[in-house]
Amino acid sequence: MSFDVISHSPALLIAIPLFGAFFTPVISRLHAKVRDGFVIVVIALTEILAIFLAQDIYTNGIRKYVFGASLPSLTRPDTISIPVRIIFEVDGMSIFMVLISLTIALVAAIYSTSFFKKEDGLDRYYTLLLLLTVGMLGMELTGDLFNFFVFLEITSISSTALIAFWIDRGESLEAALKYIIISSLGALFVLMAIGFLYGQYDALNIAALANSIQFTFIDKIALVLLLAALAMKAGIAPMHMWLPDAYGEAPPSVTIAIVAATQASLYAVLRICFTLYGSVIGMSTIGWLLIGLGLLTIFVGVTMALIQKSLTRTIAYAAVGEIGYMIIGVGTALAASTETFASVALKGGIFHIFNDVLDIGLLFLVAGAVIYATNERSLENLGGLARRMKYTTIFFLIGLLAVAGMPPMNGFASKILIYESTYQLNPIISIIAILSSILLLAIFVKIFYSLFLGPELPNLKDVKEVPTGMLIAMSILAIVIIIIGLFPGYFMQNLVEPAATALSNPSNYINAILGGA
Amino acid sequence: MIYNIPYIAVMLLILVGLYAVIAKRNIIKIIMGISIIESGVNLFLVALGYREGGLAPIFTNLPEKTQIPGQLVLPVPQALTLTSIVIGVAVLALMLALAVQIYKHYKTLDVRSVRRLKE
Amino acid sequence: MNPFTPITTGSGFWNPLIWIIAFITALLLVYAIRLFGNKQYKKGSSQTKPFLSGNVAENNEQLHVKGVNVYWGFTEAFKGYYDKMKRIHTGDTRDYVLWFLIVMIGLFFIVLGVL
Amino acid sequence: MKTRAIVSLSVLILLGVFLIMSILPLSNVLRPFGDPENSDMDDYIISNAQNDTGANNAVTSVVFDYRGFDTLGEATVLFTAVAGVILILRRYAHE
Amino acid sequence: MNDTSKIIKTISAIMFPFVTIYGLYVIMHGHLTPGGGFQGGAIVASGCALLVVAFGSEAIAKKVKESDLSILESVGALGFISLAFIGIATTFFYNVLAGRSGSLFGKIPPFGSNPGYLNSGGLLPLMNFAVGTKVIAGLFAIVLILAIATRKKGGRT
Repeated sequence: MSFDVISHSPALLIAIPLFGAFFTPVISRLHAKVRDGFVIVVIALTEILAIFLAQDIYTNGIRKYVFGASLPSLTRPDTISIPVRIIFEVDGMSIFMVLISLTIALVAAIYSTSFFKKEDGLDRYYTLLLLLTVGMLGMELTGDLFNFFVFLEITSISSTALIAFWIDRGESLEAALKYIIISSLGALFVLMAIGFLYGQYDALNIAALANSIQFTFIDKIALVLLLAALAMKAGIAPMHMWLPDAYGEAPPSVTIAIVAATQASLYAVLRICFTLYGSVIGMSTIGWLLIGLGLLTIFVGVTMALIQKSLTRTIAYAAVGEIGYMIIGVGTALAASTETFASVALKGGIFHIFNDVLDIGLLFLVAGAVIYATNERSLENLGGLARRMKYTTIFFLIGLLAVAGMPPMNGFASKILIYESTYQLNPIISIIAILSSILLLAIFVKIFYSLFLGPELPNLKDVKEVPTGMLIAMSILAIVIIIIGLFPGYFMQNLVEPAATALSNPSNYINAILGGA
Repeated sequence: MIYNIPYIAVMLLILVGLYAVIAKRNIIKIIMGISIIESGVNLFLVALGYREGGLAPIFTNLPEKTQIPGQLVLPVPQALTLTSIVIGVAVLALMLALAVQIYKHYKTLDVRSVRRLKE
Repeated sequence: MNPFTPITTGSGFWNPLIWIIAFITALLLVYAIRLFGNKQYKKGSSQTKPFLSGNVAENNEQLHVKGVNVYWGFTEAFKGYYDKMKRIHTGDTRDYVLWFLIVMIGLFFIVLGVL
Repeated sequence: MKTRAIVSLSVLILLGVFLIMSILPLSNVLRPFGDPENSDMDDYIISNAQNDTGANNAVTSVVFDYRGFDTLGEATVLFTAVAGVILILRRYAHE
Repeated sequence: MNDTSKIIKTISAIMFPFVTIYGLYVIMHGHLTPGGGFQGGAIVASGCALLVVAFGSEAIAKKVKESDLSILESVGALGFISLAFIGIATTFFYNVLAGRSGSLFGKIPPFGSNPGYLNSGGLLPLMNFAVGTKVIAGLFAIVLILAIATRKKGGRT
């Protein structure tokens, strides 16, 4: 019988990395190089598949996949109006996030192959890296609430184990314990909210719930539980405190994967606000709430980044600040649901997800290169590295400009959308955002000066440039950053606008499931 | 009111677990609090699916003339609970392993002294 | 489509290529202006040495300002704010959970009250 | 540490109020314990499980057939946990 | 760890086969009676934990290697996902055997109450076995490693 890959690709997107993860302990028996190549090949295959699926979605619209039905598109039996089986529903937003996650996972795998010199437990490391990728993809692809919870747990467990990879450092273990405690608590509240919704509507499918939701008391409580837990996992102030610990203490190759996982929880927040509760009147209050939290996040993150003594913690706090920009973009889109600039704000927020992952990821990779070369992460005794590590310096410069939102880097393209749209909503918001962005630039100029410029310090006489694999990984991110910065309109039209349209009208999402069976 | 005792028990379990997480100082007790919360959530899920005087949805040697599906409890919450129990076991194992390693490094399990990461 | 399509924001547009052209022209202008300067620069003379208000120059390692101290004045100016933030950021796991619950209760009040 | 005790106590009390309020029928919300107000999906599963999957145990047919993908994720969670425990305690694992 | 008494060792050595048999029964009848792969696997793993408690982690760790356990777990997981892949021609997780494959778990039981037929359920009994293998190996590995890591003497820090 004819077996076309595209119609099965949503399942294969999960199944291929899962196969890889289950195979990795067996393959590691052979040789280390074989294992590394295997992991990279698996992730690359998944990415190619995701690109094909993206093309199909941009032309044919939402693609859904029903597990265990007699047809991939048979969402529900004829005798019942609610879907019974688990459904993957892939629209523009999901595939956008999937492409981000896979790119970051690929970069992380390439970086890891040359980042770790002689560590034991590397086979477990690659297994968990693949499992983390699986968790992110599942969170972004699924159209079923409980299935989302399962993948959320996969993501948090694998991230915890990866954060604690350097078991010789007590700090890594401490950060991992904090992360697992807070995230499992949040996941339990998510499960409780799912129980509330299930008890009321006897459905677990997001589209079915969004169709039949009436915003009763129970729905409000479920909304609060979901929003609080997922916002905590997205690292929104004042629940951001786990984030610098986790980002700062994990191996940098892991950190960029965890950055992508954080964006996956942010995607869940968007999905909740726009799709699950999209048909509810009065979400503008939630919009203003998100704006307030976003401003607080930006302010706290940027100001705390100024007084850090460790390189990775500084970048982590900058990442906290960057999350706030997306939040205020999304909040503006919710608060001004009918105005014209709402769509601009939404586009800016979604576009900034991509840019933030790229910029912060590049900075963390550079930090990893510095740690690799000097075995030193405190800003106290680092300096004058530009003499020895030329390429790393260039990459750091690119990431610096991109994070601070300097033209013509990609960060500017998304930040200007957020600035202008929030200015039309309320000038104060955009002014605070711009000032924080300037402060961010100041912080990274400081790091650049103290890290790479200046005389070379006596304890860093024998620093060498990092091996090629790490340079390749960093250059991939840098090239993507520059390309997006130079041609932002192209990416805007091809990637971001389908995502924004998919979010802004949830009726398509619902009709795809409940319309025709 | 009186027939909602199970739900009230669920909420009290969750509160007890939260108290253990917030107020206790021993890491092991915090982990115990988290698993108490988790059992409370599982109880909530199971209680959602109960039918008055219902039987287990298993047809093997089911007593005759039970009307189907009227007299069988809902199967989906039980499946969800099974899944979340296994997930809880996994999280518990990971947290305990972390506690073991932290004790090896910090020589204590007091959460107030496991605070090298501040600011 | 052509990849050079600008982003249309709410009240304008952004096209990096125009920005780059303007940037390059500005650079050329600056270079042209620089050419007008008079050439009295002597290599090796005391013009090239750093002038530290008459003091003798230490060796460079001590002159390098470490990253921790670069914004010393700024942090000193906002000392009150930073002390408060440091007090909030206790590395205590239970405080993380407490902040999470506090935010959840605030959401409860807002959502149940307003919506 | 006095303030901490006060804050945590009030947080617990407020959260308890909200949670208890969320399940009491006096706020006309959740159905009373024991009669699901709305059980289409489960009724469908109960009446069609034998035909679709051929299993007598409706719960097993939900776990492995209707929501089998959840079970795959669950097995993945266990796999992840074992890998994580072996990674974290790797000094002792290789004895 | 100081040795446990002879009674404990003898009784647990006697109990272990029964616990294992019971767990395998629960796994095998997962599609007919309460239970299934996870529950039965947990029962067997608790039997193994009983052995660990009785004989000490060193004695068990001499006989069972953690790497073998993880390989066994990988085998179980791969079996599960491969069983899910069998139906990929129609859909992932499609139950191909139910009602089609005659004597091999293909029997469709009559609607309503029935004594229960072992060869019904399609792919479900096989999935139960795969998951049971995986759970036995996984939980036993977790228990064994935690026991080795937390023992008094010999635990290298």
